[in-house]
Amino acid sequence: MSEADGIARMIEALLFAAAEPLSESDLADRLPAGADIVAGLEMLRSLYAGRGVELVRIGERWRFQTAADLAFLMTRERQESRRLSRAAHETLAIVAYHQPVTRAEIEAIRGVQSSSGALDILLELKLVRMRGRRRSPGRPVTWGTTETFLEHYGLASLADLPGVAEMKAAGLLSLDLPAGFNVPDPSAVKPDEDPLDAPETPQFHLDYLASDTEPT
Amino acid sequence: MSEADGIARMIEALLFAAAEPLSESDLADRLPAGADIVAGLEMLRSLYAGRGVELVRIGERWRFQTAADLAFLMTRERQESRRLSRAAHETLAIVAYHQPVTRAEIEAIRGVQSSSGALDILLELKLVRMRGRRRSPGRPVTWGTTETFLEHYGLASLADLPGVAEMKAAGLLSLDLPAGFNVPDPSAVKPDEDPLDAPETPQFHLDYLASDTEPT
Amino acid sequence: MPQPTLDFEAATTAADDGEALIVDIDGYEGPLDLLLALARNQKVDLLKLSISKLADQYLAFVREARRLRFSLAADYLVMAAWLAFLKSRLLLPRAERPAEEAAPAEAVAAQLAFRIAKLDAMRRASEALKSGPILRRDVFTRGDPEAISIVSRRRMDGDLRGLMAAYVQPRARDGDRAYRPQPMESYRLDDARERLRSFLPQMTAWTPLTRVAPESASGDGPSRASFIASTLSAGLEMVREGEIEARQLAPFAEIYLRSAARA
Repeated sequence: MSEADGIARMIEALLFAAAEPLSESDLADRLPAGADIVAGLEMLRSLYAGRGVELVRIGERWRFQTAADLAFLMTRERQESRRLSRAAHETLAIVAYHQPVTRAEIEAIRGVQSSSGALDILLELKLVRMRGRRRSPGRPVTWGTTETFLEHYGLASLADLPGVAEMKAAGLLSLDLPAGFNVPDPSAVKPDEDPLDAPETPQFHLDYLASDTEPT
Repeated sequence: MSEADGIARMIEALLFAAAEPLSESDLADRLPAGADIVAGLEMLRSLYAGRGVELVRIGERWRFQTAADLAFLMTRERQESRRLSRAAHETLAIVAYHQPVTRAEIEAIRGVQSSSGALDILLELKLVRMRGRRRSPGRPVTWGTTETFLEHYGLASLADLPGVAEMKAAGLLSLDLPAGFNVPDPSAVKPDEDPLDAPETPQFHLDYLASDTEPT
Repeated sequence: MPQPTLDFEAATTAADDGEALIVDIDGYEGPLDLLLALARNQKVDLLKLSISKLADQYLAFVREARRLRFSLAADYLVMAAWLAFLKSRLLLPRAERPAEEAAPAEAVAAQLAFRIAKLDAMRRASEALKSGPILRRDVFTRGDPEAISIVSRRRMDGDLRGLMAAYVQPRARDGDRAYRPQPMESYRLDDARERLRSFLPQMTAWTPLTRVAPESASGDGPSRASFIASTLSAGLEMVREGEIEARQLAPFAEIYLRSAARA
């Protein structure tokens, strides 16, 4: 590599990393004494000519910028919000730990009236799904987490969700928690749930409850 | 200009403009359908090889960065990052080379009783994350490194950790320590023998297991 | 089983060899760290370490530390005892070793050497990571990314810790609210019995239990389930007393009652 090449390399790195355009004297301050900055800039300009990124001079200063004809690539995407809202995050956590859980139960735990917006967002992100129906009056839909949820959090199974011990170890549980605070085991079998498509054979429990609403 | 050249140009512009590394699917979202992104990246990589700015792969994503040998020029851009303590850095190395690894295993390798402070710091810096749980008694949480870790140390993948292949070949990364390995565990002292001095701190392993089996 | 003894003579020899370290116990993060420092002093492949020599060095160190009245943490002393014991076992002739000995002393020594080598490897790895090209120290990304934001969409924020925190927040708020279960109001057995008895004259044919039990009043009062359960209990008592008969055709099928005293 020639010396001129070496200088061009250094200018390239400096201009790339700089937070604002640099003048030739800015560059001279940071390069070895006697470096031929004009030649280096000229070399870079021809090297980048026609590339996706070009070296341009703005007044007395130099900067790299993307080629003007590629502007169409740059305007399309706006930053998408990747962060879940607090409500959605809390709802997700409750679904994860308490599944199968109904909307009313989520609202009871969160102490708020409405959770459908949060559930819609989570449903769209494929983090939660409808699991089935609770065997209780009104047969409310129960919610649970998806495979995507497990993948995102790097969990092999629901049994791998951190429990109380880990919450304590992470300093998340303060000492003034209500006595008897516990975290349900989401992998435990919950018998009071039906699949979403109701079974053909009614069960005693259902019959019994159903008889409640039958005209007599 | 060939079509492949045109794609390389677009990728170049996108990666220059991006605030963080982009994955091949990020690029695919913005490029014309059917663009050969792999070929474009390869073209750029060889084009930039040896220059002041280089194209590198970080995990599954790509970024331009200044050449490492020009670090001496970058005095103004350098940000003195918070220096990790020796304990924290060693813990980070153990997590990186042994992941997924439990806290007890980290402590066994370091030969100390406590590593939670170091893990907290690394967690806060987003260098490590909880990965899941080990399928062993007590189901302890396992730790691993993050994308931020790869970005910070400029690693294309975990296989690029310095010396990892040699350590693996020498069996140094095995977590299956032989039975008599946990010396000087006082509990390994023969029953008819009094230890010189019982340790003040209870065995971490036992503690941890006990806390995990707490009623929930 | 011999009591472990501190081999002070060998320790002194090691110290006289000029191999003892300057005693600075604060510089070490526990016995294993100290052992690694001593082992590095031997300047051999750590896997070929002389554990016997290492034990001497360690004991010399501990002895010196105690002479200087450093208070040594218990684990340093436990390690000293263990090393002294291991060394004595290593020195024993093979034949004299008790047959029931679980792990041969050589194997245990090799494991210790391996463990030291492992810590050493991690320490070197830590150094290697630190000396590599580090972002914003050695390598730099674009200092002025262009105004439009192009961000990777592959990643979504959120990790397990965040999930745990999100779970704890509402649950902690939950603690402020006391849980007061509503005591269930139940239909009294005596009432059920009285009602059933009043129906007896009309119950000459099989009558479903569900028709006999009272309908639940809207709002307060016992639930329908309680009405049915209490009526059934009262009915069974009356069956025992011979006042009525009951039958059920299949498990979980409707239960029928009729008066036993049919005209």
